[in-house]
Amino acid sequence: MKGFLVLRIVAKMLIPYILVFALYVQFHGDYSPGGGFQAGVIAAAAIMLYGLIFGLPSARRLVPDAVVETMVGLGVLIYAGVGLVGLALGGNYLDYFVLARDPVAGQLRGIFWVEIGVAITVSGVMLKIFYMFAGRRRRDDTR
Amino acid sequence: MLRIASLLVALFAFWVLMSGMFSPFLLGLGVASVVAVTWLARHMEIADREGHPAHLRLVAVVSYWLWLFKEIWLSGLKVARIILDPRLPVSPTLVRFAPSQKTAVGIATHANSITLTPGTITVQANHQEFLVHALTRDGAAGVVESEMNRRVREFEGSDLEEND
Amino acid sequence: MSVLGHYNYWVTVFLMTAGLYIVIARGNLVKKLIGLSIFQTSVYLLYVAPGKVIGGTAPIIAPGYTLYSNPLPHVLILTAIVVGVATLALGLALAVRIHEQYGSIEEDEILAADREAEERA
Amino acid sequence: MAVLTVGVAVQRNLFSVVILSGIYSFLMATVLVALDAVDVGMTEASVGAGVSSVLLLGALTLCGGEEAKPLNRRWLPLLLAAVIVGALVYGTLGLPGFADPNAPIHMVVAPRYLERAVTETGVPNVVTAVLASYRGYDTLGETTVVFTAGAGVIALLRRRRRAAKGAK
Amino acid sequence: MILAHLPALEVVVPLIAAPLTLVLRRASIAWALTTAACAISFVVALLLAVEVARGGPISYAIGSWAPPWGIEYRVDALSSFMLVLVSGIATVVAPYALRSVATELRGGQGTLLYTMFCLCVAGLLGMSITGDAFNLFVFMEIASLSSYVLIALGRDRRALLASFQYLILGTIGATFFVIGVGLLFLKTGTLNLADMADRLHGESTDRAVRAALAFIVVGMSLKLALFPLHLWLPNAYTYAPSTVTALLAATATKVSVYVLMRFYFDVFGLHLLTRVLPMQDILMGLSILAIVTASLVAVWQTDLKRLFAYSSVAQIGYITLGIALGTREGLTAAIVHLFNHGITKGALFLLLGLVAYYTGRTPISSVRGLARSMPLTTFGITLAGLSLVGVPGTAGFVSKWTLVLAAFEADQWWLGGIVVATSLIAVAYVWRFVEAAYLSAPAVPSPVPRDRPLSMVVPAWILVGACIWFGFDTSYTVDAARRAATLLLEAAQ
Amino acid sequence: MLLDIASWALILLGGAFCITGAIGLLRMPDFFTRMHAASIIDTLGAAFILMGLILQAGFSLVTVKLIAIGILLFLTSPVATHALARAALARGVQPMLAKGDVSSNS
Amino acid sequence: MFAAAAAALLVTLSLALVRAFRGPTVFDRVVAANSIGTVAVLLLAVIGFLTGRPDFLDLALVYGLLNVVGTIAVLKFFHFGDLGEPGDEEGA
Repeated sequence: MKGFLVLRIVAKMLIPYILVFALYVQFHGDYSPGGGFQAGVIAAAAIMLYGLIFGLPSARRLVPDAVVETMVGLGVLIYAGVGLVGLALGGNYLDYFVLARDPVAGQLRGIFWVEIGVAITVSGVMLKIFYMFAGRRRRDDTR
Repeated sequence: MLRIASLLVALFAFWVLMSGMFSPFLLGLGVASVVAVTWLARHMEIADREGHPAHLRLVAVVSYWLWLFKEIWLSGLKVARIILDPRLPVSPTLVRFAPSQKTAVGIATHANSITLTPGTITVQANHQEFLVHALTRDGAAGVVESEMNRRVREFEGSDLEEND
Repeated sequence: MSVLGHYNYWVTVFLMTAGLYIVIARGNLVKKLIGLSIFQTSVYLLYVAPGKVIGGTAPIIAPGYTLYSNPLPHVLILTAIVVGVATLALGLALAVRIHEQYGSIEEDEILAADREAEERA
Repeated sequence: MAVLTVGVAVQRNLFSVVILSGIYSFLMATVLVALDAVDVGMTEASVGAGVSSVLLLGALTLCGGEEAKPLNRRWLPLLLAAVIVGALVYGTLGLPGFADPNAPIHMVVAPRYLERAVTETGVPNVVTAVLASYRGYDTLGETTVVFTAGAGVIALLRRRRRAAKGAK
Repeated sequence: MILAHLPALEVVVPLIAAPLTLVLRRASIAWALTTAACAISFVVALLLAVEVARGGPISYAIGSWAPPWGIEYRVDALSSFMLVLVSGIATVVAPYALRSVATELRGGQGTLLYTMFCLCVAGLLGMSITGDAFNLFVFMEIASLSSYVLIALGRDRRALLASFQYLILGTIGATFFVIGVGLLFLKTGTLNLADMADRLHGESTDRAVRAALAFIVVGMSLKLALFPLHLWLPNAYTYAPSTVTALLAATATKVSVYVLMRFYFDVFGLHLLTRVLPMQDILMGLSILAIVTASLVAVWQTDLKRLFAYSSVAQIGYITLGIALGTREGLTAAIVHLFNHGITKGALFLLLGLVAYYTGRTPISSVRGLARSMPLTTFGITLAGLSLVGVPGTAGFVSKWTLVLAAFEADQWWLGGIVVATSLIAVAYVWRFVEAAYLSAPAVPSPVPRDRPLSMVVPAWILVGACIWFGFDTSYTVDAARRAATLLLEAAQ
Repeated sequence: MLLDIASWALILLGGAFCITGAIGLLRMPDFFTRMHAASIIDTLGAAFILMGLILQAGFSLVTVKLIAIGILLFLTSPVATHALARAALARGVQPMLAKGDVSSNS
Repeated sequence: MFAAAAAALLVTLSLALVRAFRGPTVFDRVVAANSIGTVAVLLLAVIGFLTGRPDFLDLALVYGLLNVVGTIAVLKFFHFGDLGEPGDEEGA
């Protein structure tokens, strides 16, 4: 699809902005609609677009499989880890109040990290699934 | 290097415009995001002349867009009339012609502009040849050696070598 | 208690039925999955529609608004959507594998292939 | 939207079905936004229109095309569907009407979220507040579900590639 | 300090272990992690059980948000019982996986199997412990998604189809469940089970509530494979890897039963079940059908795994029969049978896995003359089979005996008769194994005993031992079950 | 006030163009001609509605976002159309042509 | 007045839907889908104003973006019958 001159150029122009937009959605989830999940999906969509246009191999070079797989696990670990930190600091599980001296600040901090965890896992999984599906050769049709 | 810097600036401007919030925390996040994305963009090799055409003159771009909008408006009216005409007077046509642009950005702009104008659609576009599908024969005639062609040629700038 | 006051539920009911019908009546595995996801989508409406308050606005607190719609169903449905897409992804992966193994994604063909294999064994 | 569903049911060409379901998803998202569920609408749009259609296409690439035939045993699913319609209609008649501000769901838990979310969590988007804090555990579960799906897809699809490599 | 947070740890430990196994990538590490996580959960579950027996129900507010607003974990007699069962079985099965997985799966799937194993256990534990309707759904999905994958990892290609069917039916079941919960939510405005129950009492004649009951019961029946909705189960159990079959057979359906009981008695209450809708009668009819037909079908099976899978459907019938009785004794019997059948089936499938380890497959023909080459394993299977039949001295006897007593107590003599009669059918299908293993000459040259991996033999025998042990010592099972049943009925009044 | 009227006019115009485009989408005889109709929605309809909304919003962040949407649409819709046309041609969808077919001027 | 715009958009939407159904070729459907995407974006913007909370335009942006990704995926699929390959072969 790289050969599609028009597509290639527009995609090149758009992708960085899509990524920034994804991060914007991520970090402004507190104030406007959006949050970790949506941001994860959008970021993954940007990479998918890249993969669609420049071919799966280049997408794989950009974000290697190993990284993606680590992301898949890492997000859940971050999320669950935030819970454990709350536990360690003397609160209940997933208690954000204890994360900072001021309870509200603690909540904010907790939500922030939790959303990051969600985003990492989601984008990791979406990308991984995309790689998995797009990367397979179709078996010869037996019909 | 300059290109990276300008991409950084552009992305950050985008962030600030989207966000509209200026707490240090969010701005900091913005800077971090932008840097990360730029780094990624470099790895994608999309921050080049094609992907981030910072060399174009802003004035030229804006004036081109204004002109293009006028074109869209005119041909839009034409197509609308055709649609609403009970006889549906279409005479679909395919034309081929060679564009006079040299840079990829120019080609893409030209192709996109043709497609944007209702009544004409670029089916294939490369340096040698455009294949355009037009709703009417008049429209087809208007595409070949058009003013659009000339204007895009002007605004893409000829002084830079194409390094595609 | 009027029937019209419940029209949001009718939509839900319709979608749900249609989705379920697709799942049961269609033999194509991918089609079944799509039906399944429609079936799940109907639930979104079941939850979200009653959360709307007339005159209310989206539950993002901002000065100048006092009446907000109910945020809780939204949260639940976010989770439900995620679950739905997860199921879809897994189901598709399975369908792909099935296609690789059997060369078909039609349920009856697959079952026939199995029967054949069993008879041969 | 209802029509669309019928379309999905009737279409035999799977690609068309995919496109129709993409449209369906867009419409659903719009409806959701109209119902004030902005976050949900955003998610549905991103999932339904973006990810699902790419996924479905990916799967179709690997599985291929047309659906064989319409199915035989038609009365059974219809019957089942009818039973469910009956049950649901029966049930929903007992529910409060559309957009009734006095419905129980607005009386019990939700007011507290709306009143105190900002002071308690500092987050004006109540959906985010509930999602990440009040019901944060659900979201952990949700993330885990995504993780499960991801790991599951890896588990299901990786083997063949390995095997193929080995074969070569 | 740690003691106060046991409920959270119970679920979170396997939950965290899952991504760790994925990130760390090595199968052996993954195995160790899984086993450790399961063991920790088991210890935690035991501690919780002690705590609950001493001090009554424990409520744990996750994120320190008070229950109706946040999500509550609620451990009472019944749920602690389930926790012990699930984590116990998981702890026994996990070590078994090490060798079994190595032979039954190809390539780098091992690690991911452990990931899924952890997730499945975490999901099941979460289902048992949570006191929040929607959280229950989420964990149910974790458990089911992971079990779909686990089943699909089976070597036979039919495993894929089985898994797919399970996925479809399971998702429909889960969606029904969500619809039911949604109706309840719309009616009560809360998701906390206890809160919901409080608000529902008094208006149990409401139509929405009745519909909710119907949806939840149907949904959960799909998950727990109640008779007409059991179609997914035999295939799934037959083609899944042995470890997986053992885990799922012993725990997954049981937890679904638990959820059904939870909603049935805690949320809806007896009034609705008996007076407003003929729910109990329907359930009883289906249970009897399940027992009779599934047992009969089991007799004609040619594959051992499938045979015992059908037997599972029948045994689930006994459990729901106990529920349908709706008396204290009936419930006690149901809960005891839940536990006993769990360990019995666990033992059976582990041993069958051992057989499969040597023979590759498990059609009945393959075990001809097995008594000679693998006397101990054969003996173990026979013991577990006896427990399935309900021979005195085994765990199965205890639960069936309680069930018969409950039937007599409820003046339903004929039910007792049915239980006894169907046990005879069970004798028939267990006999098919015994006949093949002991009385037939080995058709094929007896399989060469390879090494005897202790990691497989020991877990299997622990469960067989448990079958016998709980056949004599009824103090834990019956007493705990009776406590749980009493509590449930009190709530249901 | 004047601004209001202008913006209403623009929005209505946009709406009208959208409907026209949709009618065209229905009426046009073949695939390629339909694409022309669709492009009216994408360009004129979208542009006018967005401009109307911009006038309503005044000078604020909302405007910026509206402009962003506009740019996005203007960048992507021709690309999509172009790719679509090309894919269709590659897949053997023959465009219906008036008498004088492929004319290669220049 | 926003309502009028919304109504116009809804009419457009339903007309496009008809095309999505009838569309003899898949490409007709894609065109319809694409238009519906655009209309949905506009509709969202209008709804934002209609309910008096125009700050939710992010949503419309998300729609637009994903619409593109979706469409391109579809097209690539039809052009090459595969999503993964680089597709360099057609030097255009």
